[in-house]
Amino acid sequence: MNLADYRRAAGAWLRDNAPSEDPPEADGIARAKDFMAKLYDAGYSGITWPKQWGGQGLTQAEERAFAEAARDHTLPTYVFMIGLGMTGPTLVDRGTDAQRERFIRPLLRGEEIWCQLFSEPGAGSDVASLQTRAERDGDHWIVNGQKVWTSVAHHADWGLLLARTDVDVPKHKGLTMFVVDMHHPGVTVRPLKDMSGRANFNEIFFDNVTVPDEHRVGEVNDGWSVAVTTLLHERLSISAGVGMGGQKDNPASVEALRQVVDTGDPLVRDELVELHIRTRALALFNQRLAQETRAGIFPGARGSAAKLLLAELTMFQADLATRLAGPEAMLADHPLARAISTAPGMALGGGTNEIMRNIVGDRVLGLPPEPRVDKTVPFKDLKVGTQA
Amino acid sequence: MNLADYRRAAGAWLRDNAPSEDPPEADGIARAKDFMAKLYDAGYSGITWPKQWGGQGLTQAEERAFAEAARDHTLPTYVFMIGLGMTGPTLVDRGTDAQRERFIRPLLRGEEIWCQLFSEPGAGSDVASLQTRAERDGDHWIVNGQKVWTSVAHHADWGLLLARTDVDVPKHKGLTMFVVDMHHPGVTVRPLKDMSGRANFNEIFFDNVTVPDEHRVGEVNDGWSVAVTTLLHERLSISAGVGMGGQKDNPASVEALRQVVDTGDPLVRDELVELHIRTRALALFNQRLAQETRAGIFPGARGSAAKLLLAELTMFQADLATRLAGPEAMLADHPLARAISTAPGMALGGGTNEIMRNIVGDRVLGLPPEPRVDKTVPFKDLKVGTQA
Amino acid sequence: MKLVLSEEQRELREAVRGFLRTASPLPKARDGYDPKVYARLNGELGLSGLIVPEEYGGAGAGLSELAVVLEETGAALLPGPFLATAFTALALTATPDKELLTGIAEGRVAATLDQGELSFDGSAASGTLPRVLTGMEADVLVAPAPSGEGGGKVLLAVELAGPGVRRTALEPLDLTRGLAEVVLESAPARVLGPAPQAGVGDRLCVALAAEQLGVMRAALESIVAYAKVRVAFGRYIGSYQGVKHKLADMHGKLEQAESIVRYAAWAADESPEELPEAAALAQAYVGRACFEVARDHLLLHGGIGYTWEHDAHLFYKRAKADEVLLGPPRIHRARLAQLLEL
Amino acid sequence: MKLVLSEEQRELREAVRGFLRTASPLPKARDGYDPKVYARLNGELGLSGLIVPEEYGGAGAGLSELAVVLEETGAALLPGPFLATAFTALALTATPDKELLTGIAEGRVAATLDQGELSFDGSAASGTLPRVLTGMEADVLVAPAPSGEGGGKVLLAVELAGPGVRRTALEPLDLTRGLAEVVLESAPARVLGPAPQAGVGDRLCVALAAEQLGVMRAALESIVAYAKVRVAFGRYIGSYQGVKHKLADMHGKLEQAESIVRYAAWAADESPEELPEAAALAQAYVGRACFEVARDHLLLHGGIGYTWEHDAHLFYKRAKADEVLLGPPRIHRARLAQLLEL
Repeated sequence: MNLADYRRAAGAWLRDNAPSEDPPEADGIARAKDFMAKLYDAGYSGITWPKQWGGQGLTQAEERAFAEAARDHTLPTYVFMIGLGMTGPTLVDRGTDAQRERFIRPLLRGEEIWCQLFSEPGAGSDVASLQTRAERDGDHWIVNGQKVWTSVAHHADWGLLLARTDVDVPKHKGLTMFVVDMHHPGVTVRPLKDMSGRANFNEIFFDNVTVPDEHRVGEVNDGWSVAVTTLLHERLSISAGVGMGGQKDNPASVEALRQVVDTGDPLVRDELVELHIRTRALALFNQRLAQETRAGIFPGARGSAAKLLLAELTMFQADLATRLAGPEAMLADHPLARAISTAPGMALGGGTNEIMRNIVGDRVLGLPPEPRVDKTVPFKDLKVGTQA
Repeated sequence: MNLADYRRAAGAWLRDNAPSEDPPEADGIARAKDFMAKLYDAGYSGITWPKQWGGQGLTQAEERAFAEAARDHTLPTYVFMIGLGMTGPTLVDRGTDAQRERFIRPLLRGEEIWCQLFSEPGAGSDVASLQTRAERDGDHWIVNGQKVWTSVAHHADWGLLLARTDVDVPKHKGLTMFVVDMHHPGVTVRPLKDMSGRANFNEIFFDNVTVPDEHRVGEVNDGWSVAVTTLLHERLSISAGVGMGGQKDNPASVEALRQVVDTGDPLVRDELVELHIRTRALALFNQRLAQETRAGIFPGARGSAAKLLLAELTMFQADLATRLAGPEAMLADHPLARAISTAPGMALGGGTNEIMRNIVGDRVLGLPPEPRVDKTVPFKDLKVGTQA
Repeated sequence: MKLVLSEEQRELREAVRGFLRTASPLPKARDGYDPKVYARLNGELGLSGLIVPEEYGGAGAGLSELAVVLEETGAALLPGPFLATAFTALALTATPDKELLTGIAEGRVAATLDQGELSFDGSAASGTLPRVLTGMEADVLVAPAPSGEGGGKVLLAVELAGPGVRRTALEPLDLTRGLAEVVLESAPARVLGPAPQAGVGDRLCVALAAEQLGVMRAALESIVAYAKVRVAFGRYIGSYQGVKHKLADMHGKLEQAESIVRYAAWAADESPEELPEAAALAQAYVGRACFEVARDHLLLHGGIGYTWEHDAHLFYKRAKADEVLLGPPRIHRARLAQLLEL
Repeated sequence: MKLVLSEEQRELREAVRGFLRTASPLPKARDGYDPKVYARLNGELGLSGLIVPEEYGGAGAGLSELAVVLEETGAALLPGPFLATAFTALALTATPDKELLTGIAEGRVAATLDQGELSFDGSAASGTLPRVLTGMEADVLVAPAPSGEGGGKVLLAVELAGPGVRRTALEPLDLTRGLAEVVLESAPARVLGPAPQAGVGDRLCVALAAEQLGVMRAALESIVAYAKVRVAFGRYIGSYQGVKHKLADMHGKLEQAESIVRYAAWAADESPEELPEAAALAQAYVGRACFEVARDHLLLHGGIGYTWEHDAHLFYKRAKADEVLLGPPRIHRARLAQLLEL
């Protein structure tokens, strides 16, 4: 089947099968699982994943064709994103055959939901300084500690867990990766409200949670290299998504604001012009990155520049919009009050603006690295987290 | 004499003696020297300096009273500023009695002009990494090397020179301070044009220049502590001067711009409002620092915040003004073209914006220092200047 | 011009700061208005009467002193009707009313001032005010109404607990200060006097700027403290120039904001002809600077600053709510353009 | 929409870049216009004819190709009449003139376009044009004059070496590109045709933005290279976040500027209805970004960047001169407001 036919077929399938509207929250998960099963059975889940483990074994070209067809629909795949974008690809790359056999197909069919367990209260940008311990006990490991910023954990069946297995070596060298059963006794998931008042992520507590050694991913103390694989997949899926949402439903977009502000005032008009300029500049940059990707030029760390710019634009426009709106924005349920309450999220999820600038400086511009004080010290002697 | 009388007397003397206009460049130095001699003989040069060495032995109060009276005049004291503000106070603090006896009175009387010889092409912000060598030869030192950014050096009789006397110790520990005769054979002064095309400073080359050991200031290899004294005086005289000049003769001030731009355009008006806001904000901050100083609250490193803000304001307003002016600003002799050509000078003289931010962060906010890689390495093994 | 606090003003600041540190720490500010704290503020410290003239039982202090207090209540994000009552007292300096001023001075009456115009039939007022500052907490509402004679306006006082008043608590962006919709249907109202022509709006601008100065100072202190204890990649984050230079820039904004607030408060007390420009400058500069500092203080906290549990969003939201409290910020810039005769 | 260079466009870029690297390195750019370099540019690379239609001996390429070339001449700060001649050729796409276009295509004629209006008596033109781009270097001036009929305008061509022309070299802010005052007193002039109504101004905006893209790219490359070799306090300055984060922000501006230039050039060639907005966007964004990058590149060089000998001020001044070349930058923002029907 040629690409155009593939796209047409995908479009037709989606027209027949994609849900016409968001399901009510209550039975969202069940319906999302139903849809994923249909998607899988139709051959559109795991398009580029190896056939052997349940994928379709096709190329990026088919995946892109499907993504283009899917752009006209809102697919209920949110809870599967961590599995499909990060933990699944990590298992394909680094898991054992037994692990692939056990986990990939249920993941692609939406039977099992995944979360990722890396960040901790004391280890955000600096993930490798994490403190959750996994101690060997025969053919099992005993996990104790706390993770945070975990999306969809309250629905998750499995989690990809990075834990410390040796404190006597430098921080990157004493980590190991595991698959942990989220239904295991001792795993506590606590929703964590963000500053807008919504519970968009979770804290996870591990209290003597047992993990069989066969659920270890990669070698003991080689977890950092596995994590780098996961983070690479994370960055790819973020940078692919950057700018995707666009300004359509944004109450702080030029289009939305022009309906509600006084454009008879030249100063207000000029503020909207400034917002238009910045919005167009970033949208065109994202389109150029997408065109380059299609032409085989891989954006790499330049995606971090786009993510940084999106974080700045998101804040700039919510701030500008609330100033234009004036006192009305003082009410929590005003759309622009919600916009200003969620605007920092774009900067704080997926790496702070400072981390993005480091990445652009180091990897795009090739600037010399910051001198590192944390790469040679045994972890137990290293300063981490928050301390005087 | 009480302070009001002192001020009145100073005002009267200045009305009778201050030159009514700038002298022509050609005989500027001679006339400046004449004026300094009169100023000294009238008791208004070195007001707070010790009586023993030729000063008046009075307090900051009298100095301030004189400065206030002098505000109505433009005194031709520019070429003496380095001597009066930096090198003279350093000799008072750290020189030998013989040095004070020899140098202070002629400096205060304007008979001898001073320059300061610290910065080098490879050592700007990081002065202590300088490479000019002084090697001992009996009771003399032989100086070889190059200095740069030296104001008034082409008129100077004496220079305060910081040179390296030991390369086997860390960089701050192998420096010594000297007084060098600027008329000595082997001293070459080459004017250095700034980006506006004016020769406002010089490069100085030392080719086997002899300095007698009695012209050493402070102990051998203790030059850094002497330099810190000089730099402290420099910072004080800069921060005292910050905001002093004001916006009176600035072609990019709100007052000047409102005469030449189209204030019928609301967007232009709003640009002028923005400039007014920033100008007033900084002017009031400077006035508050001055009031605090009068009340005995020493501004310390907060002066660096004022200097940083002035550098940013200077650039902001020249940039804004040229945008408002449009194509006229493309001609070099347009006042705003000159403003944009000199605007970077405020950021680059007396410490870059980055250095100012470090000072504010470290000394005002008490933030932890950057890890230093240059404090323990012997100078000869240290990376300095420009290299791959 | 006086830009440095006097000895007495410094003592006032220490007293208020010390009181709020124990009486209203941040975790408590989240829980909203505590009438007991408010009563002590007015009782022990006599703050509600600070700017009430002595003839009405107040301390007769100036806006310079009020600014010192508002900076501290701002830094503490103190919930409750203090700012609204101070706004009302400022309005009453032009339209003095013995009953109300005495009640405010004695701490018996919490008031709120609204710019929304009511209708008035000579004894009762009607109208809908959509966002009354601390409208649930205040006892008395002061708002303008047409005087019925020659197009002038009067100031009315309405007992909010009285008949004909329907109040609905609104969910505010700023958790630490309430808003209410107030609907009056023939609510008994009393004429206080002619509505002030000018100057009151300027005083509100200065008072609010003082609160904003406190908000930005506390936000900066919070992130500076965090930058000294939070470690990433083996170093305190405050040692990274990426953080340090931002904090230095925030400090520069704070220095300038404080200078402007001192100047504008001095102008209100001592140099009325400078007040309009100083007041517009105060809102135009300080309002913006306060939000920028609060925004960057939140962002520099990293992920923890995005959580509901952390206090960073309290400062951020107060800063944003304050920025728009007296209208879209561009009105202050437009006023400056007009005053500068540009 | 095409935002990525084609194979042919990349080859064109490499050819121009390679040529300029040896023929017009920066130390040479300081010395001003070199007719030999200009002749080779037109001869060996055929650049003056790039956008001239094939029927007049040109290559008939589009603005997308011209943008590729202007980015390189901008990066090299190439002195001389290349941009002015390209502006003229763009104007002549709407008012084609065989003699002039052929001369430009063959590299025989350097031209300059001015918006200042001349008076015209049917055979000779008079008037004073205060700032003509490369007015000393150009052979032919093209400028509008009233047509005498119905208030329309015509485009005139005047031989600048001919009678009735007085040219005075001016000292430009931007050392690398000349300006001249041109005074015409009954200088023989030829009518090229009606002055173009629309679209030409937009094309000039896009062409200039392409040059600005080159200026900002070269400025960023220069400071990035310096940050990798300059040491302060024992470390390369590029390792300090204070420098690194600024450079990262500058890179973001460059990426966005390039995207806008590609888009606007594509719109000029392929989607005329998008051109007006794209052209105004190009000047509004790229003009500003170019100066900001050139400014920060100069400041980050430290003291050395403030000297006459260093090249930093050449980029800084070109960026500023380019920013105002087509008028005060606010006109582009005003145009956007109008086009967006705000």
